[in-house]
Amino acid sequence: AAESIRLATTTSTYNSGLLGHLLSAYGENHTLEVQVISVGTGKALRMAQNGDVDLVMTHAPAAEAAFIDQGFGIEAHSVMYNDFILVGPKADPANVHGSHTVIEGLQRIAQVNSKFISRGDDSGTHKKELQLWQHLGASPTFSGYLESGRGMGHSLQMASELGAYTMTDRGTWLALKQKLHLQLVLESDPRLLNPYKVILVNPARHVHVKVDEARSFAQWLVNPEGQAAIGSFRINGEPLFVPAAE
Amino acid sequence: MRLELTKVRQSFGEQDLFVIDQLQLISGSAVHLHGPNGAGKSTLMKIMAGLQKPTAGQVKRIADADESDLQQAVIYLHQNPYLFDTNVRKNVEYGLRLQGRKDPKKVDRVLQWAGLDHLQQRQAHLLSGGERQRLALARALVLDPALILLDEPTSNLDAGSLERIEQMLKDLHQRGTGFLLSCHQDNALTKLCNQHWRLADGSLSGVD
Amino acid sequence: MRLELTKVRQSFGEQDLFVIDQLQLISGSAVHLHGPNGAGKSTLMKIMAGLQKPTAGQVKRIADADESDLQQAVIYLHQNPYLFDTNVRKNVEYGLRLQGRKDPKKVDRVLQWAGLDHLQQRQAHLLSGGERQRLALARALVLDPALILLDEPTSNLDAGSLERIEQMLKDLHQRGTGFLLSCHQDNALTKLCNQHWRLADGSLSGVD
Amino acid sequence: MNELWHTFSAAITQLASGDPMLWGIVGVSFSVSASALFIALLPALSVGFVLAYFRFPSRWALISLLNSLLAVPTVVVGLVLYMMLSRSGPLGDLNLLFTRPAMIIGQILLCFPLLVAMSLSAFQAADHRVLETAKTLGASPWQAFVTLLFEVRFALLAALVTAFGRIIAEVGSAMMVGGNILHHTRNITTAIALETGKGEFVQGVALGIVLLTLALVLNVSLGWMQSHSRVLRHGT
Amino acid sequence: MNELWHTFSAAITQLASGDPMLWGIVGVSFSVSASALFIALLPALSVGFVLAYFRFPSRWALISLLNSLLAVPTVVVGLVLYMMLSRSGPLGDLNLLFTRPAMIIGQILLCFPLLVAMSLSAFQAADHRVLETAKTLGASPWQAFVTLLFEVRFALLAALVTAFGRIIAEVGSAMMVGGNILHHTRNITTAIALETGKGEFVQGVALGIVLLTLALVLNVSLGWMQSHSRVLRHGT
Ligand SMILES: Nc1ncnc2c1ncn2[C@@H]1O[C@H](COP(=O)(O)OP(=O)(O)OP(=O)(O)O)[C@@H](O)[C@H]1O
Ligand SMILES: Nc1ncnc2c1ncn2[C@@H]1O[C@H](COP(=O)(O)OP(=O)(O)OP(=O)(O)O)[C@@H](O)[C@H]1O
Ligand SMILES: [Mg+2]
Ligand SMILES: [Mg+2]
Repeated sequence: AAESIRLATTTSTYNSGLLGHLLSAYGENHTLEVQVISVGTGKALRMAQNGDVDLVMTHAPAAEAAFIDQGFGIEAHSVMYNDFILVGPKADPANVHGSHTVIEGLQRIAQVNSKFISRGDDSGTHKKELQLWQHLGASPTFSGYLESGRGMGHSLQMASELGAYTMTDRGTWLALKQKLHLQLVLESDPRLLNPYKVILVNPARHVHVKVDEARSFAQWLVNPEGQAAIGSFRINGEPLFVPAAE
Repeated sequence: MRLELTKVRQSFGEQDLFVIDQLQLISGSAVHLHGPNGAGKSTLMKIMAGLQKPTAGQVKRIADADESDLQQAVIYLHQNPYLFDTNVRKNVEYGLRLQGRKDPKKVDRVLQWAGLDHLQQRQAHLLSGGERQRLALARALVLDPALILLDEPTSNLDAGSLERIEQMLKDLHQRGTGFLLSCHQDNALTKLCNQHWRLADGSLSGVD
Repeated sequence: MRLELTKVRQSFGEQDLFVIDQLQLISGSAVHLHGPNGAGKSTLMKIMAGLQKPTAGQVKRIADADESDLQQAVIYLHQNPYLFDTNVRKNVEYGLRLQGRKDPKKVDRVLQWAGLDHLQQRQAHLLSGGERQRLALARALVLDPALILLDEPTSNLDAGSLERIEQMLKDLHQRGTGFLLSCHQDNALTKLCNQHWRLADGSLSGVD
Repeated sequence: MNELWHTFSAAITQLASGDPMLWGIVGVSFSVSASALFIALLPALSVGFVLAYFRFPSRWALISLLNSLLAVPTVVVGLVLYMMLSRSGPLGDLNLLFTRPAMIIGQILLCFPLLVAMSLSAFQAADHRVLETAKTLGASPWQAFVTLLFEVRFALLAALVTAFGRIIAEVGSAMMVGGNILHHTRNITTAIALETGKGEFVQGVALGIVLLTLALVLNVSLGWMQSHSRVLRHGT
Repeated sequence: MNELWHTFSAAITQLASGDPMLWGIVGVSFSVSASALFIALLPALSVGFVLAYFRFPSRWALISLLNSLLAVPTVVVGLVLYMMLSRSGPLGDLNLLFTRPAMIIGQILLCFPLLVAMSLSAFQAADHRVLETAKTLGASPWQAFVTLLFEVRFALLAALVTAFGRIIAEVGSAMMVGGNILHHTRNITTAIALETGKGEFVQGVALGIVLLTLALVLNVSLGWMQSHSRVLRHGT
């Protein structure tokens, strides 16, 4: 069989279909097989730390920085970004639609004690959401605030079932929105940007990792070919990720 | 009370085991049922006790006017009795408990009758062959049944036990219980009987 | 071959069931073992057959020089025999199969001996009480054991079966098999015996 | 090896510190699974009994179906129940989704076929004379059934333990219809799923140890009863 | 109701279209679970036998432990195995993580205690005379064991079916040590987890139906054998 490497990545990139799209583009000119393990950001980094994968692609800037500082990862590169949005019940009881910033929107939700589903799973999305609440002073304590402890797809379904607001990445929203009784209530705040990085596992820590192969795949991602593939990925005609290699 | 069988036929697959046109068993009677191995004695007794449906025919219990429910019981004793997985005394109490009674005096008396009083607390599955037989009998007799069908009850008994059981059956018989006894050898018990039925080659003879 | 028991004691908890100083059983002998219910006959036979360890003491098998392995077998027949959950013929074949043999002619002969040839294909659990006994016996005899310990083998047998088994045992005896028979009643089988042991009150008498 | 050892000792330390949230989660697990087992028990035993003692045309088809249901992943059972209870589902008006009663229903569905299968096999292994003896001594059908239950009690105990193990350890259905909502429907297994998803293996192992310990306490008491209530005798 | 019905019919349609990738996934599930069951079977039966027939001091402690292991979630079993097999774990050099052998090991760990518990209960329910009869007719210890297996075969079959159900339906360990890698370690249950996470209920239900159907085929054949090999007689 051809050489293979293992990539741990978040559910948002895999479940949306982006990785399938990228790998088929990559496979046209390369024989290297990329085996994808899709888990939460925390677990992906943990697997990389243990040396069980060769590279990761995640979206949690603080955790990524710590990972590299501790010497587990090398050669971090920005690959792309997408953005987060707020969605909620069609009636929009908190009138989030009328707010100008995401902070204001969250404030309205807390004020009328609407239901809000937090993922509560330490994912990139969850960390981002907590950061935003910090702008309102403390962590949210209103009784409508529910921690689902689940992935984005399930949290969206729960919000739909319970008539709650939630914050989601755009990709999952686009993939699921037809099945949900929800609408987009807020977008396009610069605070809602969501950057993805690719990082190689440090071969000094784990001699067995296939660092050369991993690097060649990471290079492809940040080179024009890969960037073009990212840009051309669409769900229902809408682009999901914006190529952002520096 | 009276047990009545009409046009009873038992068959397995194509083969008839036996056909019996008419048969009565009344409380107070004492019958010895014999016949070769495999003739169908056990099967017939179970049909009479209502534990098994015959292939065809009817089994009826007809109560006398002045009888209580209890005295209408028809009890079948297995050839190899099954003992409940508990101690000896609880096995004897079983039937009484079902009726919500306990009657410790009677249980004591029956245990003594059966010569099991010193084994009351022993787990039933530890008993010897003869002790098992006696326990099964005691468990039935404590209920004062109207009719009792004993399937080779003497097969594992020593001379002493046999005498004991003879005495138990005599007592019961005097009080009006009827019994049907299947047994290959002639012994003290079969001598108590005033009717001798023979089941062989698919039919019953000796019925008066 | 010879079976030798030395200073064997069996007790349950505090109580001794029996104590036997010395005991021999040789192939070719014919022993009747009797004694009251619960005396320990079954227990003793199982100890002799090596199925149970006594509380204290030794059980030895001493083979004659010219004997094959097979002829050293000591088989115990349960008071209520356990039949394997398959048909009659397979039950008889069981011991032979264990040795990798089949010997259909011998199986045929033994089935005929036991009067079970017409029931060969019947599932064993469907048999009547007497048929079960005969099958258990046939299953043991097909192995030509050196010694066979029969725990009340006649308890469920009709006169015809009894005769049949008498004949079977006679045949075996002539060919040198020894047997020990526990039995409460005197009958044709016990008459074959030339020794009569009595187990009662914890000790064995009548041993020569 | 260090890593493994470290995780274990950290888990033990965490448990020893005694965390009220943790014990709340444990409470949810036990109340849900015990309720489910309690509700499913008698109906399941009755069905097992009927399948063991009555012959009817579709009998073995039914047995096969029940056995097959054991191979359906818990998440699929949860998924189907989710679609029933969802707002757009036929039972949406009951408003049960993401509540404990929904979790209980899910676990009933999961332990029912297992209890039936295991009790069926216990009843089949039972001596055919049990029911006859009970009946002839005057037992009503119900009393005869209870007698049979008593006679096969050790096998039934094993069934109970296995069923309890299945539902207390299952995550698919609890996650799907319970939703893992903190303070409401988060139980041990959904919490473990969450923590290991975060890469927090310590928490996962800690909760696993809780489950193992509690199961041990339960089993040791049962096992003690069982082993002390039986004296052996060789058959005669 | 419409929603539910729609999902089911869509699932059936999808199955009918016959997707090679789908059948590859089914193949992974079956080969992994069948291998695990096959490897665990004999050792588990032997342990069950020893626990049923030999008395030794720690016997019931051992039984309790085995029963308790049934209550440990599959994901915890998977987690511990992951830490063993991880590059930083003690067995990292074997390079087994995220391969099918790792999944097989995980499922062996899962079905072993179940097989022991169920075979133990089958052996305990067996007649005490079975072994004595076998021995006295000349069976070696091994032959006597095989005879006993034959006598309790229906209970063992039930154990087998239950154990197979447990491991083919489990997702925690397969996900953890298999990694759900397409074409390599993605099996039915990890695929279902993936699809329901995407909100693709149709796929989840379709795979659930596959599992149910395959289990049905297996069970119907077993059930047919079983029901046709037994004639009933009332006890005498
Ligand atoms: N379900 C069944 N299918 C086929 N044959 C059966 C079935 N049940 C019983 N038999 C057969 O019916 C016959 C009669 O059995 P039964 O136990 O009534 O005999 P019995 O007269 O009591 O004999 P014994 O004196 O040996 O106890 C036996 O040959 C038995 O094998
Ligand atoms: N494990 C045990 N614990 C306590 N008592 C036991 C145990 N096993 C057997 N016994 C008792 O030992 C006694 C002898 O039993 P055994 O079966 O050997 O008697 P037996 O002489 O064959 O009687 P029978 O003629 O009635 O068959 C019985 O009273 C029985 O209850
Ligand atoms: Mg009979
Ligand atoms: Mg005896």
